[in-house]
Amino acid sequence: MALSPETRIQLFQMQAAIRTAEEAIVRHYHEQEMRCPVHLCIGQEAVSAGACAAVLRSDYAISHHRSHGHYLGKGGNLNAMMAEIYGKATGCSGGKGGSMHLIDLDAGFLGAAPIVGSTIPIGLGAAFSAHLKKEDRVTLVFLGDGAMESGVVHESFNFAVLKKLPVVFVCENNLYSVNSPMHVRQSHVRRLVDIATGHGLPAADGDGNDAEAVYRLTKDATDRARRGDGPSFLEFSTYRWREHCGQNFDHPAGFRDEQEVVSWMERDPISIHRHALIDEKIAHPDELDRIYAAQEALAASAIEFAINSPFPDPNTAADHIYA
Amino acid sequence: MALSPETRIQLFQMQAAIRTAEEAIVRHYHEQEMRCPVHLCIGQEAVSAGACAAVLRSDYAISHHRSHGHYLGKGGNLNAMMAEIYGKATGCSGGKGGSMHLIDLDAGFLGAAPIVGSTIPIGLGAAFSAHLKKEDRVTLVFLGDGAMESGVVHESFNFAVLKKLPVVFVCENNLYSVNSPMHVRQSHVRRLVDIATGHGLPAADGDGNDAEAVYRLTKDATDRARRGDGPSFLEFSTYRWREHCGQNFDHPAGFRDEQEVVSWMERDPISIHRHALIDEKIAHPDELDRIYAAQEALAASAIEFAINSPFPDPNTAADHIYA
Amino acid sequence: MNRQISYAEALCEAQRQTLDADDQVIVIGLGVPDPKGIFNSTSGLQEEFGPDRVMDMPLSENAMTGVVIGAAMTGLRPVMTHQRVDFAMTAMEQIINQAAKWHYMFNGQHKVPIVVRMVVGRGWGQGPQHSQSLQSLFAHIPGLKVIMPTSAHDAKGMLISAIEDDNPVISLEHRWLYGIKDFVPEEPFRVPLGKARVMREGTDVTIVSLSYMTLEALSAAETLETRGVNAEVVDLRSLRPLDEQTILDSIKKTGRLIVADTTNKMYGASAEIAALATEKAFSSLRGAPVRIGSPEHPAPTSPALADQYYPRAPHIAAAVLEMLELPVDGLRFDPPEGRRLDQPNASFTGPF
Amino acid sequence: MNRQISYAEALCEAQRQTLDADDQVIVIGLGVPDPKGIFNSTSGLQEEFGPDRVMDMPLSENAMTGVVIGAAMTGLRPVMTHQRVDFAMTAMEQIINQAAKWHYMFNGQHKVPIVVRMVVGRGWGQGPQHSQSLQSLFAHIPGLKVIMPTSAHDAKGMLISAIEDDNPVISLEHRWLYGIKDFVPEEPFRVPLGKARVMREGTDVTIVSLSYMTLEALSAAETLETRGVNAEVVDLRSLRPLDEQTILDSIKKTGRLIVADTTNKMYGASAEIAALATEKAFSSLRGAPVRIGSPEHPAPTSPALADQYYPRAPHIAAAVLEMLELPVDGLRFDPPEGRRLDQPNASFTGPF
Ligand SMILES: Cc1ncc(C[n+]2csc(CCOP(=O)(O)OP(=O)(O)O)c2C)c(N)n1
Ligand SMILES: Cc1ncc(C[n+]2csc(CCOP(=O)(O)OP(=O)(O)O)c2C)c(N)n1
Ligand SMILES: [Mg+2]
Ligand SMILES: [Mg+2]
Repeated sequence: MALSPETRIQLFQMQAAIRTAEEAIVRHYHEQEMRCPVHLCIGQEAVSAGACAAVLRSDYAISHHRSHGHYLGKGGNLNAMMAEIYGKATGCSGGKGGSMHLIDLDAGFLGAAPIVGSTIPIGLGAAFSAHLKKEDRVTLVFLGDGAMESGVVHESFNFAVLKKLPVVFVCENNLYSVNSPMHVRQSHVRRLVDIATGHGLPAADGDGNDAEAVYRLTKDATDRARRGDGPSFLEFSTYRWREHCGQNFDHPAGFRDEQEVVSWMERDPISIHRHALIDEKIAHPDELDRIYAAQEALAASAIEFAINSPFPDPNTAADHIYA
Repeated sequence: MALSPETRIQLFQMQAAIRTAEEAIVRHYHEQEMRCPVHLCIGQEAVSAGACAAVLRSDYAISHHRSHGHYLGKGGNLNAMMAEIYGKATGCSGGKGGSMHLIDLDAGFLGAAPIVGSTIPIGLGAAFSAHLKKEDRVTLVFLGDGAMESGVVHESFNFAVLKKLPVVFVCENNLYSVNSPMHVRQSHVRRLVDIATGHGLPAADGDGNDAEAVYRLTKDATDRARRGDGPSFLEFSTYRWREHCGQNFDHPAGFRDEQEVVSWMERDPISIHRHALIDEKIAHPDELDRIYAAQEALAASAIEFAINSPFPDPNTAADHIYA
Repeated sequence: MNRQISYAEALCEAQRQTLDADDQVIVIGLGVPDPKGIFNSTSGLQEEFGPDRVMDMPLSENAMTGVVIGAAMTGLRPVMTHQRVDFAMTAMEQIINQAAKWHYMFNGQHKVPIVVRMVVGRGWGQGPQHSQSLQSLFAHIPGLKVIMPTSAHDAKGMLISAIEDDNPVISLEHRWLYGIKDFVPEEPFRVPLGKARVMREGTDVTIVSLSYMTLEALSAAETLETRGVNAEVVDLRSLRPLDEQTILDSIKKTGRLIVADTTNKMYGASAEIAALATEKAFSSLRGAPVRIGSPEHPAPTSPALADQYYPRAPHIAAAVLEMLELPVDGLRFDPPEGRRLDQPNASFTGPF
Repeated sequence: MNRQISYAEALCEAQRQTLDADDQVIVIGLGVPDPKGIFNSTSGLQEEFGPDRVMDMPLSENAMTGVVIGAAMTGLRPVMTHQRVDFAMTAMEQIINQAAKWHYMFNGQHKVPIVVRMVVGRGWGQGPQHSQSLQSLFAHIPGLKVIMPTSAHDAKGMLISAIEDDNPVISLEHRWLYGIKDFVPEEPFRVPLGKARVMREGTDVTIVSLSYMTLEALSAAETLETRGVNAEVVDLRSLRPLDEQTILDSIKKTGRLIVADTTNKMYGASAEIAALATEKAFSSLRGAPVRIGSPEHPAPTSPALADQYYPRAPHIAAAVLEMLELPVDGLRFDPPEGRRLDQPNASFTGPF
């Protein structure tokens, strides 16, 4: 499937949007005004950009603790995200949630929650309701390699296959669960795609640092779902550059092998994509630089928006306990 | 692997022991003196007999709600089982447990508990401790097709493979979970062995109504475990004749298709095995009849033992809350 | 209005009428279409509404709870059933962390209109893992509503309210209630969640009871009447929201409180009722509130052990008499003729 | 005996010494060998005892709880850690139905000597799913022991007791305690489970407090002292077994009870303490017991909302003054200079 130049440039733009937003958080986090844990996805932008570009705004997506990229990829409001991280009234959850609870229902981003594995069946439930209501709507469920160890993923795969639900499980395998490498958690004889196929769930894997590859695999999977052919599982290998939670690099502190980190940083999804667009003459370097700079400006202005927004009134803390 | 005549006759004897014990329960259950739920395994005896014959008394086994066969197969005390079902002080759990909580530590039968799926990791824990302590000890974990839907089985498979634990998961696929047939619970494109292999867990399936086939597959698996080659998964297809819980047949009440029930009853594991032993001149029909009759007598005397045993003193109800 | 139906029939009727009234209602759970249909409380629903609206499910309580949460957030109104509250322990993460919190933590943007029915109970050798009454685990969690209807009338009216409610509602149903009949209107009606019910007026002592224990309390009240003691029986019905007013009003009238729960006392629901009473009606209390519950150990299986485990009407009556410093002799602790203590009635013959 | 170490170091030392003394002890949990080692409470243990005795695990809390139960029944003494109690909700089935019951339901034939450490806490934007204090869910279950050590001294002594105990022990540790130092003997020692500790003697009011709230209670007691009120502070330490005697003795002395829990009140641990007091010391009470806890909704994330969520020393002091009908003015509700309310101390800078 050949991608149109517009789509390819959009993929670049979205990756830049995610990267610049995350980098803006990095720059400001030490100020201690974003007073909640943040799980940055720098290095993994291609998955968010590629997968979300393959679906419609009316489709659903759901995520976990590391959700900034998925939220933005799906079209979530940048200002509302930053304001949420700053705990402001203008935040997408009015300050009640913070970085781990992003939501933008207008963009079909159903939400995010940090108990690993738990949003998988909830996303599946959205697909189930679309299926029962015969809506033309696909759900993307984002998960990590760590979540593949949770029992609920297995239960969810079975139900998705049983009911042929319009859902695509998008697994970002970044080799770590917090600071625990794969080999202390999963046997090397176990491949993530095999677990899916064991359940009768069609599965494929791809390069998670190649937004276009992600896009193509996700498009195939969502096309199948829309045709009524049921769920799929996609595994994308990628890598998180920064520490699990927070704004720092962790290899200087000895948490990960420096060589490993460096080798993945050399495979920066954004510069790889940039070079491809330039080499294939899809875009001029200046155009890409302009796009990047524009996203940088948006990120900066989102920070400003957040900082200038009011805190929620303490008296609203007890609002919305019950509907 | 050729089985010795002694082993083959032992397999017959054990199946007879299980069948006659269950039939004795059937005969007496309506008297309303066994005041606890019973999940009979009539029709499935070959799995219990075959799998348990392949391990040593010092090996472990653990089971679930339908555990009578596993308990007896592993060498559990028949009188103590019946007394437990009658709620007597001489029961294997002193009356505290009932049919769903059989135990015989002398026989390596670690216990049984009826929350489906939950004993799987507990059995795995026993294998883990044998592994850490470098004991030569294999654990059999019995589970049903329904348990394969629970998340905990997937988590357990991963850990078993990760640590190469000496455990054999013995799955009896009897096509039903209570009254729910497979197709409302699992997709037909999902095979139980594939789920196991998806986890990197060596798997095989076999005829669960053929005790010798069960024995051979389990022997292979336990040999591998003893060699340090890790866990295995075995699926045996078989069928439960009676209702899920209780002593009646359920097809007359329309719970299952009469034809399906009848066709499985025609494949009675005990009479198949009996005919094989006779045809291959391993045993004379009279000898087998004597064996069967002897088991019948033991079952009857176990019932008598149970009936004649005293109830536990009500004042002991609060014993053993804490160790 | 003088039609009597059983608790199970009342629950079934509530589901039938809400399924009928609202396309978004679905009913799901292990064994829901089973011919025995969750103690007959879902019988016939699949035949009537089809397998897309009334369905069985895989033995995956955890994921399936997530599935109904996600379905509820996107427009459906799922009613999920667990045949035992014990099984629902596998789904605590979804219930406590997710269902209870998505409305609040997203600042009201999501609603989670699910009902999770769970069976509690006792008797007939259910033993340690099939007869727990874990209501206090749910009642502690803000964001959940937790109910325990006692009568067939309330079972219907509260289940309709629960299904129509936009919040996650946990409904705990006692197995010994399913066969008990009551006057239940045929047309749909609502009993509000969060309201206790004065089942019997009295002036000498307030007995706040939960679920099946309300029947024991009423029977105790009759015994007490013969001894000149006038007991008020308040059926709690809802644990969260809690109807403080009805409880406090009653205590202010009687000055004495007994709380009868279906399970052990420590850190249980009965502690909350007792604490509430002393916190907010201390000056009305003429003596220490007393809790009645099972001992602090798991339920044993053998009837020889389990018979003593569950307090019954005579125990409640005895507690009241003691509280009033009246003689406690001559109470009848034996079961009625032809019945044993591990059956709700003589026609109950197990096996579950 | 005048060595001061932190709560985290004390926990680590308890594990080191039990690992050393008994080959059957193992330590397992997500991130146990992580350089940050569960808020430094497991740092260095893997290096010292090797990966067969101190280990990470898959993100499979439910199965891994079963695994440690099975391992414990067959001779090991596993210590398992969850970085948040919220995560342990996935393992409730194993904890409530299995760990708590195997000893009892098999008539004493199995022992389940496991310790499950769980982190509770507050602050710094942890929000609704990372800062719950769910102790009452465990404390309700017979068969479990449930502890909440407050001081570094007790953290060490109680963890050693817990590891040596033949029963499943749930230990809830408050995140804000890890850095706090106390005098802790170097040699192994035991603090018995099931004993409360009078942290401060007083005559006017009894404050029973849980975990971190004990520090707030002690600080409130100091404030109260300046106003002539003499508060006794009882650190509960163990929820099950519950040290009724110490609590009742104190109430009998003071006639007044305040219970300060780390979480919401309804159906919480504070209800049990209040109910116990009225049930067993009614005649000693000079006024209604009062519970102090967070409001009945999930913890919001923004400091603007969360700052009001957690009661602190001034709130406890105010409650005492009100109870004694003394003027409640002039209490200092602001945090100390250089600190915000979502940090335990100025050096705490997140992110968790
Ligand atoms: C049930 C549960 N257990 C543990 C945690 C702690 N935790 C938070 S994120 C995380 C790592 C998850 O790894 P993965 O799914 O690969 O996502 P990644 O962080 O790599 O994006 C863990 C263990 C949690 N949030 N929930
Ligand atoms: C977690 C849980 N959910 C539901 C049940 C109710 N239940 C008891 S046995 C059973 C069927 C299990 O089927 P399977 O594992 O195939 O075993 P079988 O009864 O066929 O031997 C079910 C659903 C339970 N005991 N535990
Ligand atoms: Mg990862
Ligand atoms: Mg089955």
